[in-house]
Amino acid sequence: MTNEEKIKKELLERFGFSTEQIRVARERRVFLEVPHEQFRRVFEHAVNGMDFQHLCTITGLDDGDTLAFVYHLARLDGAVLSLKTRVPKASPVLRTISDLFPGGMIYERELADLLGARVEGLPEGNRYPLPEGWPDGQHPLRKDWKAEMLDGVYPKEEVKSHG
Amino acid sequence: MAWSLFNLLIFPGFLFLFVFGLAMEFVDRKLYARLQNRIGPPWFQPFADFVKLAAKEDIIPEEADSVMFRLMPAFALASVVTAFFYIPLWSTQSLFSFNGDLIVVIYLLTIPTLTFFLAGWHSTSLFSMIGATRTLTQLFAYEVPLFMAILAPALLAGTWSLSEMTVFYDQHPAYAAFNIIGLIVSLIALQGKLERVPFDIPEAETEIVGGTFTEYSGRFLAMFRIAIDIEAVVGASLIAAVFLPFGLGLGAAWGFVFYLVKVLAVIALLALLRTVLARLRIEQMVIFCWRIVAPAALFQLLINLILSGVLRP
Amino acid sequence: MKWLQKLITWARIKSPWIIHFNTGACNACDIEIVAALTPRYDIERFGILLKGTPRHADVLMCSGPVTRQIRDRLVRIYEQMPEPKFVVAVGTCACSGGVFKGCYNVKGGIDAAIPVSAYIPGCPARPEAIIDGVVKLLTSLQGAKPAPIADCGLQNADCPVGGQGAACPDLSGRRGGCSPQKAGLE
Amino acid sequence: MANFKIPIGPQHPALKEPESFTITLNGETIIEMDMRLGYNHRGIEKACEERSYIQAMYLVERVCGICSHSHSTCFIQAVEEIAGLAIPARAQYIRTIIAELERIHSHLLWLGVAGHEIGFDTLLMYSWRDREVVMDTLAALTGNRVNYGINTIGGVRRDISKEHLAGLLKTMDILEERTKYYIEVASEEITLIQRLSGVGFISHEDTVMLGAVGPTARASGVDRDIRRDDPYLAYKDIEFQVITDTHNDVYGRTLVRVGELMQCYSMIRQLVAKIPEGPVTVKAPRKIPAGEAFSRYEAPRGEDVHYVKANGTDKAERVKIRAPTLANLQSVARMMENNRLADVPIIIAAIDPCFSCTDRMIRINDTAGRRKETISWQALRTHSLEWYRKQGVDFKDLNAKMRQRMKA
Amino acid sequence: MIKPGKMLREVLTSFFQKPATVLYPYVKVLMPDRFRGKIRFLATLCIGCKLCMRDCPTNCITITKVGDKRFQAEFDLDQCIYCAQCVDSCPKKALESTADYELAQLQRNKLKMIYHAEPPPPQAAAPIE
Ligand code: SF4
Ligand code: SF4
Ligand code: SF4
Ligand code: SF4
Ligand code: SF4
Ligand code: SF4
Ligand code: SF4
Ligand code: SF4
Repeated sequence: MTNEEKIKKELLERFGFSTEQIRVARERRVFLEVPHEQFRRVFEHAVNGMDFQHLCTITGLDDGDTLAFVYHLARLDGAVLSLKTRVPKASPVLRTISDLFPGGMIYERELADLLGARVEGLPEGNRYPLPEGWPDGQHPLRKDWKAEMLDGVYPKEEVKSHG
Repeated sequence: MAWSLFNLLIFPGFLFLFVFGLAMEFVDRKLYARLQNRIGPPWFQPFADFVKLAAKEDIIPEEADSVMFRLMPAFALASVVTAFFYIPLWSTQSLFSFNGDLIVVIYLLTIPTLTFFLAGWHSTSLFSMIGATRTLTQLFAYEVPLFMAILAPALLAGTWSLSEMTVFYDQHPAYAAFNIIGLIVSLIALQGKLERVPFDIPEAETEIVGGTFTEYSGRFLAMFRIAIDIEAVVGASLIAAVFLPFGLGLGAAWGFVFYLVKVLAVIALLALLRTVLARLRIEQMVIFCWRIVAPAALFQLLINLILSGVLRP
Repeated sequence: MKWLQKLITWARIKSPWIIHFNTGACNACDIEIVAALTPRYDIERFGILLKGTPRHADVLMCSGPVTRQIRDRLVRIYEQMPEPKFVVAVGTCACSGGVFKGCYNVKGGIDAAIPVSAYIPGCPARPEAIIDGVVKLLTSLQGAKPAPIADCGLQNADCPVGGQGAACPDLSGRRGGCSPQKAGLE
Repeated sequence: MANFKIPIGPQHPALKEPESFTITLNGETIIEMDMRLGYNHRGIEKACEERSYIQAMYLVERVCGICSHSHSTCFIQAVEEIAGLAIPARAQYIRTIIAELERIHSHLLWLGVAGHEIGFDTLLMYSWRDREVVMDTLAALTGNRVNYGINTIGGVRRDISKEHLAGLLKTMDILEERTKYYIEVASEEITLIQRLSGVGFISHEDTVMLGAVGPTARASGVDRDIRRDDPYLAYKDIEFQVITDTHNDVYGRTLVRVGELMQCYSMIRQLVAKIPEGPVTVKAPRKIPAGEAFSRYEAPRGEDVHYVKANGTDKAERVKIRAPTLANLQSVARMMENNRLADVPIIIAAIDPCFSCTDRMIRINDTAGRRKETISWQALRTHSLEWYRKQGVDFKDLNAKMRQRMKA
Repeated sequence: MIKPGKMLREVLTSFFQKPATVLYPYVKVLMPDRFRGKIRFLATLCIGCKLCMRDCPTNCITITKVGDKRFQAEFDLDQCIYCAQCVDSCPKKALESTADYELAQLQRNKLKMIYHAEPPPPQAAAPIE
């Protein structure tokens, strides 16, 4: 049995997912969609039980009515497990994973800035990557956001122009 | 009167020093470039830099102490030029001399460093201030070894006058060989005084921008730069006079040639030093000075003490 | 005092100290600027030194599109530089915003914030192109046309520049009998 | 004793991309570091959604000019995976050759920058002089020194001729000799070693925990390399070693990088020997079918990650880019603690933030901090730290642990 | 052996070597064959399909029809990233890369290149003032 199938099997058996939820895209690439309630449990198991010790990044997606978050976890043998979970766009609340991956903080800040996710339990800190003074409620990676929405709002006071 | 005015202003005074300083800066930069396998600046570069800076707008930062800010470059320049007059160059005679002028020269050479410190401190910019404190820290580290290294030959010669020292060594050239450790120590200390790699810690631009001179621009910066150039020449001349007292009795023309060669050699050595070494950290520099350089200088002092007892009963 | 003015202009042309500022570039232009300082291109030949503080600099070399966040800084650095000062936009991004034009956090080229004296397109601008741009800027400062090639000691066939019909830039400062060797190698 | 804060950036000699660090100092010793990122944020991810794949490819290439091939290849791999394109082997080899050449140029660049940060400009001059050889090769193969533009969806745009391959081998010989010399310098020049060893220490556990990648991680004994673990391009076909080191400091990072250089030369030799004949492109559709792909790539600075989601049009639905430096920056704060101001540039540069080559630091803070301590204190402190370390008590660890405990 | 001045021999040798510096701008530097410089437009070959415009990552080409089968091209050199994608995209080889990289100008408007459709000769290139 290949590695990917082992991963698939373990997840299927342990959490009783349907086969459609798990997709083995190719060698070493497994995609899994998890309901938000179950997410933390699966995530913890993947990290502690299945040895996915490296968080590559977190991708945020705007799917229209929901925001999807994909956590890309990697293992030393090269396998990458992409855990996807969705939250409603109206109340995009996530729980932080920075207790497991302190390095993941920066990716969560990115989600907060670019997609407007509210990450609970994320320690205070500088925002990333948007500049200070960026208007609240403007999240560039949302599909309904247009650059024109910045006009006149940011930057607030223009320095006197030489040009 | 007219003659001494000529001496002061033209030769071997300010104008000569100015030209000579710029020339030596060129030698240093060109050598540095060539050692790094590139072409380097054209010969007039230091002069062009000077003129350009002198003609540029000078900005005095609002927070800075403007009097000190303006005064310091002039101070630095004046002190190094003065020091020069006490050093015998191409004969055993310097322009001015008295017993104890050696001490005065060393003190005069400390003043520029102090002005760098004050200049940095009074710019009240963060980086200048860090640069200023580093300048002072470093001063404490290399100044004592330098003192000891330069006093040792004087001890051997039994005089505190530079001119008399050169007379002594002219008569007993072999004695100069005893001072070799002192020569090395003072070369290292001079490198520190000039704040160049590996001791360019106060100006380390990757850490603290321009260090002490971060806020300086235009005329004042030009003055500082020329002061440093002249300091290099004066320091090299001092080392030449104290440690390499050769060819002084050959008359003015030959003496002058010898003098040029000696100063060039010192400058070239310093350039080589900064090519092959990396910058130290401030505390490494201090440790290096106290653990290695100072004991070496002390050792030299002891040798000369014993020698002077043995050779000049 | 005409000679003094001439001397000062000469000095300015011979000693342009630069400061480099990245306004949001992709680094390629920046490394090409650094490459121009290293032995292969060695712009110290023209008296160019890289300085860390705007107070010491004459030329502000900008690379990259101006992001919204960096714009204030750019203006501030420009203001910190003493007169006379020049701005060189290195790379397509710095000229117009280039490939990033239209990105939401990008304001456009350098001239969206401060006046620019020379534009050097290229993505990234090669070190040669950077030298070319700087030389063009400096020659323009002379006001007059470059010195006539007639007083060069070289003959047609010997002059690497004149032979191609271009004006001699005379940046080496040597007059009469110059040659590629003399132009810097000796 | 008053602590004072020193702002570094957004323009700083050790930073190429503008980022701002605020460093709290006690004397010359760093107490704490605070980061402010995003000055360079241009909004590339959003722009990728608004451009066709071919346009986005050039845009992605310009995420970073130093590892341009990494980003564009990583992106294109994802796109090609979604489209189900089988890339000709020759194209894969060419991409691999360019990738390794890029690594050589990047590591040589880093070596010079590291030299510059510690005031050793001669090293900068020499390594950059030798780097020009690689740049010439890259320019000859691809047409440009940086931002090569060799990739296209479905293969590569330019083939490599026989003469090019022969030239490559010669270049490798020259570079190998030079690199051996640099290894000698790195292991023998005392001022260099003094400035590098013991600086920017980060433990193995912290490295894993903070998710550092690439040479930064490998210098702390984390044996992770995408080229071996998750092979892509032609890395399956060639043999190489993953260089690791256990110095855990800047010196270790230097050794890893020069070690990798030597590996690059042997890899390129193998690639040149094995490169198959054949076409270099397959026809690619303009519209990419719906799907998603996650692509990893070992850039010179570490793991580069792209996630692409396609929706059947000629524009991507979402492109997510995670550059290696972002992963590494988070360990910088840990590395800084208890080092000295003089070490800030080299520590930042040691993760090779690809913003490390140029020289620009701008004073942005006008508030003055007064400090009173004297040299004796400084020397004393250094001395005592040294002394305790010899006695087996390491304050570096202690302080870090204390702070962690306080945070918890 | 750890010692100071490890590079001493190297620097002394290079002192006696020829500098590694190229003499640009006094001596022109030749670009490699594949170099991608300024793009040249061969008006006679263009069929006006505008594939180049579609693929250009910076939208810096404008092809306009000025008459029957006659096209004019406008390039914003200050925006072109010299990727030569347009050259690859053009089905008729009406575009080509040149080795021209010395494009610096003191005014930005001089960076707009217009290749006129008329008169027909291939290098009808002239920057407008
Ligand atoms: S012009 Fe090109 S190379 Fe230069 S910064 Fe912009 S994208 Fe990068
Ligand atoms: S090369 Fe020199 S001498 Fe010849 S024309 Fe130019 S400036 Fe005059
Ligand atoms: S070769 Fe040079 S010097 Fe001779 S005519 Fe031509 S430009 Fe003048
Ligand atoms: S500098 Fe060069 S181009 Fe000018 S005259 Fe001299 S040799 Fe000719
Ligand atoms: S962070 Fe570094 S590696 Fe990443 S894109 Fe920027 S320069 Fe390139
Ligand atoms: S060349 Fe092809 S794509 Fe272009 S206009 Fe003609 S038919 Fe359409
Ligand atoms: S070279 Fe690239 S940027 Fe320039 S016109 Fe062609 S496609 Fe556009
Ligand atoms: S792709 Fe070629 S033929 Fe088509 S419009 Fe452009 S230049 Fe003309």
